[in-house]
Amino acid sequence: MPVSKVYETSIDRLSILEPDGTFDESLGKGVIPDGDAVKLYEHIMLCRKFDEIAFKLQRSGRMGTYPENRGQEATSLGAAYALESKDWLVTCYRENAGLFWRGLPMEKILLHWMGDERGNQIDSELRVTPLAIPIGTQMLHAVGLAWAYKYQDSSSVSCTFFGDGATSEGDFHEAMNFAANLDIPTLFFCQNNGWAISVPTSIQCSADVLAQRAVAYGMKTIQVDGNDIFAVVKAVRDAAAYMRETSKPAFIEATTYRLGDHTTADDARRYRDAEEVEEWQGRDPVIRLRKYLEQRDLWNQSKQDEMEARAEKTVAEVVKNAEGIEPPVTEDMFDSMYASIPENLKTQRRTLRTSSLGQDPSQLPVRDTART
Amino acid sequence: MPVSKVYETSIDRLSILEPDGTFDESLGKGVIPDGDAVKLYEHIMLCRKFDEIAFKLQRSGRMGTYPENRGQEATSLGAAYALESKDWLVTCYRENAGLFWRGLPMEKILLHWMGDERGNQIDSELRVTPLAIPIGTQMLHAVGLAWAYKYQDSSSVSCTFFGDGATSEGDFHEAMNFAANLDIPTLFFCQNNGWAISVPTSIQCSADVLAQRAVAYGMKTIQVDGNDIFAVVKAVRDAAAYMRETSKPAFIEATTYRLGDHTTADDARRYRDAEEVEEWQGRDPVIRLRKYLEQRDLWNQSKQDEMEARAEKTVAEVVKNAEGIEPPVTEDMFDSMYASIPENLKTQRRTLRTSSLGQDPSQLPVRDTART
Amino acid sequence: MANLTLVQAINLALIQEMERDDRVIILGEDVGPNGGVFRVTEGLHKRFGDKRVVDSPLAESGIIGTSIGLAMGGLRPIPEIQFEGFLGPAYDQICTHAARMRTRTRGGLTVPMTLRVPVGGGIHAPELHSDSPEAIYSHNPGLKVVMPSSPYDAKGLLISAIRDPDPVIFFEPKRIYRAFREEVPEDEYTVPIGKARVVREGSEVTMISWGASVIHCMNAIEASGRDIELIDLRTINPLDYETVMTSVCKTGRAIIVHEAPLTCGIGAELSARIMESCFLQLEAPVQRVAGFDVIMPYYKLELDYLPDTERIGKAINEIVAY
Amino acid sequence: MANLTLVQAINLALIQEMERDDRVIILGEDVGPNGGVFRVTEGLHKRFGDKRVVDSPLAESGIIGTSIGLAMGGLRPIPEIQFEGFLGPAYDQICTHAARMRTRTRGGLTVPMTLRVPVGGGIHAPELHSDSPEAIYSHNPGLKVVMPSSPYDAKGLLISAIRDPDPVIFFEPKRIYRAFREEVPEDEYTVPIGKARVVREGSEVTMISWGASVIHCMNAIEASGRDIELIDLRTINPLDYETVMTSVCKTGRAIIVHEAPLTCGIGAELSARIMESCFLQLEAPVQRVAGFDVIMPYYKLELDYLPDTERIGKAINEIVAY
Ligand SMILES: Cc1ncc(C[n+]2csc(CCOP(=O)(O)OP(=O)(O)O)c2C)c(N)n1
Ligand SMILES: Cc1ncc(C[n+]2csc(CCOP(=O)(O)OP(=O)(O)O)c2C)c(N)n1
Ligand SMILES: [Mg+2]
Ligand SMILES: [Mg+2]
Repeated sequence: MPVSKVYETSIDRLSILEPDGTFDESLGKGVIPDGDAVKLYEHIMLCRKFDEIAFKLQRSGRMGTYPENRGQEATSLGAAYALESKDWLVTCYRENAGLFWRGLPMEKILLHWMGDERGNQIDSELRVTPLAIPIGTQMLHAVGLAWAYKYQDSSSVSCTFFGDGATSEGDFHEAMNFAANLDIPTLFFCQNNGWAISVPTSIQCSADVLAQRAVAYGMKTIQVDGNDIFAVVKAVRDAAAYMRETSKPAFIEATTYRLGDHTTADDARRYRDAEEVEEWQGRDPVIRLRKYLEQRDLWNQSKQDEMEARAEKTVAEVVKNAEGIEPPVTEDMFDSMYASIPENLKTQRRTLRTSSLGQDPSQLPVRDTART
Repeated sequence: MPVSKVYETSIDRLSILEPDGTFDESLGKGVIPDGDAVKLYEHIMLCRKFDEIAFKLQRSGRMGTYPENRGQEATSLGAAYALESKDWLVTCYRENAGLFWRGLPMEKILLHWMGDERGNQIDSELRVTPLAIPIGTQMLHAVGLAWAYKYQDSSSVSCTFFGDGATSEGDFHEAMNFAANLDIPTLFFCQNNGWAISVPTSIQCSADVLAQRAVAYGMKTIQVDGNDIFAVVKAVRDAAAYMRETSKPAFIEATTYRLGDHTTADDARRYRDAEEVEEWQGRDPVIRLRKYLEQRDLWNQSKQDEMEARAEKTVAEVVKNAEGIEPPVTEDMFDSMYASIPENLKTQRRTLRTSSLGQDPSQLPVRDTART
Repeated sequence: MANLTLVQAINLALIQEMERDDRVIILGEDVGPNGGVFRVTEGLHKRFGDKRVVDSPLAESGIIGTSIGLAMGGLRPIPEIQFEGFLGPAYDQICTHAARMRTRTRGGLTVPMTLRVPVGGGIHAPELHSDSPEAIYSHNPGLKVVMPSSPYDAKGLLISAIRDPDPVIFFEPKRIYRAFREEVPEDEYTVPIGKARVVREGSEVTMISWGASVIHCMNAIEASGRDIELIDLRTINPLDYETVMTSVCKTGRAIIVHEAPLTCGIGAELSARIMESCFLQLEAPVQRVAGFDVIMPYYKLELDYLPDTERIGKAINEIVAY
Repeated sequence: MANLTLVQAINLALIQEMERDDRVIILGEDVGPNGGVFRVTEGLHKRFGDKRVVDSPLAESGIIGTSIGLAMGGLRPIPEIQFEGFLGPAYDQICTHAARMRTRTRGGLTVPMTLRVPVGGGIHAPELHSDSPEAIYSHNPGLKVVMPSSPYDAKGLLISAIRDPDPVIFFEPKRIYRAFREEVPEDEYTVPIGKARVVREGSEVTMISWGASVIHCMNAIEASGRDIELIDLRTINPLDYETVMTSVCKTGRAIIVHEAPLTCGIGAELSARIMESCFLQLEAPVQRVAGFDVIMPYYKLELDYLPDTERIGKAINEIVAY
């Protein structure tokens, strides 16, 4: 057989709830019960309020850089909803919706962006890792985590979130490859929002679909409409079932869009067209979800008003908590480096205010043995 | 379209000359003219002799670690033959056959493994890079090189060689991705020899074929029988034509086998079965090539004897040259770091024999300004 | 002459070198239409086009690895890494290949690349946007490491770096990107790599610093009212020991100021060498005012971490009182 | 007691810790059936099986990155990187995550991993198989860095490292993997991290070293016929300054010996701190006998590069003559 086909594959795209509210009953039935659909909708609206207030905090100088989540909420939320509390969420920095759903106190995220490590001091029972600043690096931790649980015969899996840009990093490849070859049940959840700051996805991946990345590892893969929470939930649920059964990883490309700037330090008008943004505004996950709920009489304007008032209050409280925390003390930077502080650091810590370099020779014990 | 197919692909495998000498005329005709086929055969036999002698040099303490090439020669040789002299060869360390074909003086390789940087001091006209010790790192250089030539409107392409193990490194992914997305004509030539030292390919890649790696980048890809020099030449020639026309990269997975240990520091019997080795001995590229030549009356035993004697002599000469070179002097380590030596290194260099740390204070000019 | 910020001076140097030499190309994340996250490459994409100002995939090792290939292929690449905290993924390509290629090939292949990286703390940035890794790239042999502290030096040093036949890491102290302006000649000029600058002369103490800290040193010196000589290294590797030693042997006292952690920082090397060269002249131990040996804290504590006028002032008091 | 090489002592420590604690797992390239390229993990795969001794894909960042996750998930991973020259690809995961996770999360997540890496020159290995990067991982805060110079210490330190709640880089000087044997207790014992060892006492000079160089120091001291105190750091970070300073303040003279390049090596930090702490006691400048500030040469020149008995002897002569 001089020329023979040694491999064949194809990739599907899943969508259930279209931007105009059309709902595919055959695929979508039972994916999200009505009561949960309402809760998820309310949750996204709460995250929007959080975004709005966080943005204002930054603009008024009360917080550092902040990355708006607006437009992408259905991805991490759908995943967090579909997974179980025993599963690890290993996030990047645009997954507030999923983290809050899991139970992360909202002020943690504010504290993080307020330049306070206590924002990352998370109850480990929550099984979430802190926001990951260095792009692409956290997926390997997700693989290690799932591996550790597999080793301990737990059925926990991990789910790691990352952007289209992150798929260009070497660590992404190594994480995918480790998981595939060592049979680690990690769900790789790519939020393809079309941009990595100012760089379009075509520069990160010139393949037809980002989901092709998974083919390199023989990994189960699918593309979903990431602004369709039903599709996201179904895809994640299917993947999780597959992972728990086979102990193998899976990949999901969720197509979505960030409606805001990359972060508050960015001005997206410099590199993308208003028409593009407008087009995606029409595909906003909350618009269609609200249509879905209203069509089923699960939602109306008065509920909306009430909920918005509630969200406003909740977020105001969160801000109060975050801003009300006592400032950290200088010594904090020494106190969490190791389980116990080594001697030389103790000296620096003790003398940091009394000596220029935090290691006043006169405080070293050996001084006593001076010969001259 | 709630579930739609968004991507489809398949991968071919090419072979022309089977282990038993069967030759596919329709594909193979004209791929290698008779005269060249003889030369290529002779070249592989020369490389075998080189391998044998290098191995003995190591065993007798006259050279450091050496990686035998035996069994894999058709891959790099086929590629070097199919490419043009204006194309860059960016190799790993098991591509003697291709490098020698390009014109690299054979003693360079010996010098390298004799622990002498002059083994890497290569006439840049040859357009080959030095052996790459850190696995997976050289492919990015190949992309940069091809990019530089494209920038300068040259039709040169680059071809980079690497093993199955190397495809696990992050740099491999980044190189593939850069080339695919920025349209850089680099040929990624993977020599899948089944092992990375003691680790089988299944741990590097659990996909059906390694050629799937390329699907992640939407890159042209094919699998070839790497012990079939006709298939290699055809695949590389096709890829080169495609690259020159489109300025896009391509990927070739060549399945092959190293018949020897990983290096002289390795003992492959610790991790692989004798049967496996035996099986692959039957697929040796030279056995089938010799069959091919003999079937066409291009080769016979007396030519073989004559050639072997010639090879013996050539390699003996090479060893003499490599061993005859004057030893490097200590100062050499200072002299090639920068285009011109900075002051502080000049001091170290000058005083390396007179002072313990190569920077005798008494030789520093400032000593003269002593105040006490 | 124009009154420019550091960012503008660098931008001007890039434009002039790109006009002068079409082997010069820029690549990195967001360096294209967006002009870089600090706007250092602002306008360059428009001016020089897609071919010469290239938005790359988000992959630092890829940026440096391909730059090495570009350089070996005859170009003069200027890769940008967006923040020093993201040099990590490129560490291997920088130290294993860029730094070693000339030595490895005994001059056969060379890597004339200029790696631009914003560096240092003080701008209330997120995690991994405030470190100072210059010692790492000075301990690894084979690189040149430069850090300007003023617009004038920035332009002149960058031009030298781009023309240098070897790999240069050009660290840009982001804290002073726009902190002040300075008269910068519009014509091209170079500031030599490997030469420190005596910022002010003095007889009592020699203070040595580089990058954004130089300004804090200046302030502390002025506040102290003492006659202190201030040296701005400008180049960290190769280091201009002659200027340093001449000064310290004259003053007999030295203070080194840097943002990076104390342990094995450039201050350690300077201190050791000063002792080696000026032992008999030293009136007091060399003082180091540096970052503590801890992880660079998130921004609420960053000013507690960074050497400031107060800590430098303390060092002055301590050393003259010794 | 058994008479063991360094390799055997490490192997024994691994076996004992794996038997004691089933959270301990080993991963890396060729650590499985092949027993590692230096045979340090020989027999472990057979003994503990696939689940606990894992051949990984050929990807250093992946090895460390997944180890971090394994550690955060409650295990005690012992990743192996095959040679120190291949730490580069893992640099980012080591310094950006392993070193920072506890600080970042204020103790919420921790990384109790022990990263084993053969280190140093002298075995006629190919390029990138002979470097000494301990200063790099000591300048980066948040790690512990250990390097034994004897089988006894190797076993005891490794056990401490594995039980340590924080990430430890355990550098194994490959030159002495099998250079000599030593009595090593078969029972478990620990050698504390952070404590130097006074190898021999002396009054004239303090010599400080670690890893394979300790033996050259010993030889040079014996050849010199002088009364020299030799300190083996054993732990490089956190460094046991008390032992060092007590000795140097006593002898008034110090020589530091290491393989890594001079500039910003551990010798620089030690030298600077000795001056800071023992200024008035110093009779001569602290001497450093180190690698030159050049790329580690290929093996024909490696002995010219590495500090040896002769160069150390010269330093002794210089310092006592000062
Ligand atoms: C290793 C690394 N390189 C560069 C950056 C700077 N940076 C922050 S976000 C970003 C773009 C990320 O794009 P993507 O992965 O698509 O995520 P998105 O923000 O679009 O969700 C870049 C380049 C970083 N944080 N880490
Ligand atoms: C970055 C790096 N990691 C580890 C090694 C050690 N090492 C040398 S060769 C090798 C296996 C390479 O396997 P493969 O890529 O399949 O090439 P092959 O030798 O089979 O041709 C390893 C792990 C190295 N040289 N570089
Ligand atoms: Mg994105
Ligand atoms: Mg292989």
